[in-house]
Amino acid sequence: MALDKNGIARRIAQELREGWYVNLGIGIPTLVANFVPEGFALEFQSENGILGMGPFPFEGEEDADLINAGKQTITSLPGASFFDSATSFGMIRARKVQLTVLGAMEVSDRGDIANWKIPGRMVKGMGGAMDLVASADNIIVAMQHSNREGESKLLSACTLPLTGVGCVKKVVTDLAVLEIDPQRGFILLERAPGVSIDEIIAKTGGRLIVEGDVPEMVL
Amino acid sequence: MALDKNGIARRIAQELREGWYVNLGIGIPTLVANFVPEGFALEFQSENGILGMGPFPFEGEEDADLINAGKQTITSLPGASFFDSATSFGMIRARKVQLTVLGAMEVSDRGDIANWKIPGRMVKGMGGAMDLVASADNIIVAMQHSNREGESKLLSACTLPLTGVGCVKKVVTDLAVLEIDPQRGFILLERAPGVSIDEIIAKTGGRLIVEGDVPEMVL
Amino acid sequence: MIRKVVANADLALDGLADGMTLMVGGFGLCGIPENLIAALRLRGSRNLTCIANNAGVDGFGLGLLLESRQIRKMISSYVGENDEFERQMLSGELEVELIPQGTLAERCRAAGAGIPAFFTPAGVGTEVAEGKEVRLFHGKPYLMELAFDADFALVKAWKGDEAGNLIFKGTARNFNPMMAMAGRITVAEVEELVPAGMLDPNAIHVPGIFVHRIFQGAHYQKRIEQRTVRPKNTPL
Amino acid sequence: MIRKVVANADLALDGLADGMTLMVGGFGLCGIPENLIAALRLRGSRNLTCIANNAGVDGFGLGLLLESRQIRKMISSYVGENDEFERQMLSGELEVELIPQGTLAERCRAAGAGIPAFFTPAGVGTEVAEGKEVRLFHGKPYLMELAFDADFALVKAWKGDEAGNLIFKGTARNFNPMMAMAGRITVAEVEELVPAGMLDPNAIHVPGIFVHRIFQGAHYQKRIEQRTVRPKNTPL
Repeated sequence: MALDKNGIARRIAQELREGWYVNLGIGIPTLVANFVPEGFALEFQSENGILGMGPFPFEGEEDADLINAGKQTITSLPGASFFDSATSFGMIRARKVQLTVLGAMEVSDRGDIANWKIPGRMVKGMGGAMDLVASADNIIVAMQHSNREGESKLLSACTLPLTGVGCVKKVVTDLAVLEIDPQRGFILLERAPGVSIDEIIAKTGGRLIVEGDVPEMVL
Repeated sequence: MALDKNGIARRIAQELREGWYVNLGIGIPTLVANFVPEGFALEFQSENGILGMGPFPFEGEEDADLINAGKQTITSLPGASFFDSATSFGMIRARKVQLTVLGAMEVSDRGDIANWKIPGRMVKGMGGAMDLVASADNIIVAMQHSNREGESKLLSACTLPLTGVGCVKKVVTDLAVLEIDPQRGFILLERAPGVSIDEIIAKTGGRLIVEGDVPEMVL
Repeated sequence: MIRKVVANADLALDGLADGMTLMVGGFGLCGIPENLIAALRLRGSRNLTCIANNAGVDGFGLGLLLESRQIRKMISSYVGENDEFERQMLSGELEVELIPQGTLAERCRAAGAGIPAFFTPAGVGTEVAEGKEVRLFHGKPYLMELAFDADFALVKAWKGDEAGNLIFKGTARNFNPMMAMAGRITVAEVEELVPAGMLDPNAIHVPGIFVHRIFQGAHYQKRIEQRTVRPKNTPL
Repeated sequence: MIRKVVANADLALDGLADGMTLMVGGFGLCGIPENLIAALRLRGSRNLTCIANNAGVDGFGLGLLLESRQIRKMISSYVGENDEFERQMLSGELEVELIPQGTLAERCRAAGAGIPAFFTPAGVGTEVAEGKEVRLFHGKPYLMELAFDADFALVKAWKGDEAGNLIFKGTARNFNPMMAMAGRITVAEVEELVPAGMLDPNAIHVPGIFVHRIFQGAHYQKRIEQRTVRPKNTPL
């Protein structure tokens, strides 16, 4: 059965490693924070200027001066720091953030990503996404395998304007975990519980490599 | 009579304006701070990271963590701030400092300055001088009119390696105050008390413009 | 000490003229100069170019200046959540230039640091790269980006002193420090204005040299865009 | 929280090898990492390239590593006040690259901000410009300068916490923050190390993400190079 959003987030949380600074994008990526094991040595960075971001505040304790990049009220944990936007993107460009999790509209089998603009529709802007994808060594995309029209979002080439080129390392969808090898394409690592390889093949545009037994995710 | 070092500093202090941030180099320039009228609204910047620099500390109150660019112990005044070297040179390059006073080995009649290197001798480095002269809108050089060999330090072209090109606006020496017009040369504005125009002409290399009555300095 | 205090927001905007380019601090509605935006609306200056990460919301923040048609062009990284903005943009009344957020921040910082241009990887291979110089360093492509040039910077800080020194709180810092450094005339409104000597000189975020005018703002609304909470007694 | 604490200076230098490039914080003897320099001397690593504004004095600061012949090359802005330095430089044992102080600072900052190159006016028309690209912006010439690349950055702060956050005091800040941001491995020694949560998150000068190892130093000498005082009872 295909994963729901929390399932995707839960699977991505398995990719986290102690000692990492992690930037979570808006949407499904934000949910990843809910699945960090207690006491795990990890810090969340939000590009509007905080390291050591904590959970949402208790009701009545919201602080208008303390938000994340999705403009949600947040808290800070012991050891947190605040800084300006230039310093924030400085640490992003200097590759001090070990993992970035982003949503996407399309991902290509070479690791290109499109997630900011649909021609003909109102364009809201790229925010920090272009800086993040141009700089991160480790980018995981969290998204649905197909769009609302049932078309694959994993393609041989993005049709929408790009956010970044050859930068996505891994994609976690409602159906599968895929690694991107720019030479070979999407390499199927894991299937969602009960999802068949055939279904994934049918729903994946772009080159898909299926090698040996592809295990089910263990959530 | 030619001015002593304090006389040069005193004359330069007359150039100060309220509302200015001022950077004083090592040597005679440092003495300028002693001649600021009380209550004058002006702040001294030192490029190692302080705005609002105060006088030397009282004996026994020296703080090893509080020095100026000449590595002398200093104090800070109310309204002071400390910052890192990148921010410090940021404000210098962005022309937030209204006046820089520097010593020099040679100045040319086009406003070039040489003050960091004598070929064949031990070279200590340019420190912040190249950043300062490349960025300041208003640079006053404080120096002796002649070197120890009696040769003019005001030349048609510098013979020593340059610190900056076409940047000096004014020179105050033991003999004279001169403005630099890159088209015309050194324009004699004032004579030190009792110093004759002839002496200044004799001791100045480079183009010297003497127009009308050249008044004596009023100190 | 050089005193930077002005009496109010209106006097702080002296010299701000039609057609000028302004930087306006804030991220979403967090850390925006509420008093200066209100004063600018009363002042009625028109054909403004605004460099600001976002464009406010309907009826608040820069949304107020969009309503009154004072903004000709926005230079931002993200401009959602604003119907009037969308209407003006789609109708062509408003010009919009979208640039990556880190590039926006660094172009402000460059202006305040006297760096005319720098290289960044953001936007390589995308339409952001169109018309820009691409250069390889260590085999990787980067775009050359230019420092901004702003007539006025309007920023908001938590605390400030008479000498113009500024301290920010939490994530309300965001773009405010670099914009403060970048403005040809920088105006700061603060929640609390104190005499010189009351702020720890080690704790200053923006040295007063960058701030030309400062005043204590009033009636801060500090609206929250996305109020997200967890019920009390929830385990962390 | 990611804990960065190591037991001592020696462990903090783990992995530092012969031939590496180091950044070393401080301006003159103000804000230098005394414990790390001492540990590095004991460690005996050789053929080092040091990026540091100055080269210490005879018998203190980087002078200690010059004495023991551990430094092959200095990249600095000003290197006076050191006889052993002068001897090694004139004899050709020591390579010296002198660069403008603001360029030194900005090349560190660029490294820590992921900016591979930038333009500065410092040095245009001088021998510093030799071999460098000159480009006009708004009709004025600038030099292109590159970010530094350092294997280790050794810095010294006043206070730090377990998460690696740093706070500096007075003008001992100088080059330390940018070097902390620039090191591939950044080691910080602090006068006072406190648990996470004890430092005001608004007052942090270097966020812990930039610091890989931190420890509390001991026996600080904090020598003064130019003790200048005025007698008591002197009017200001």
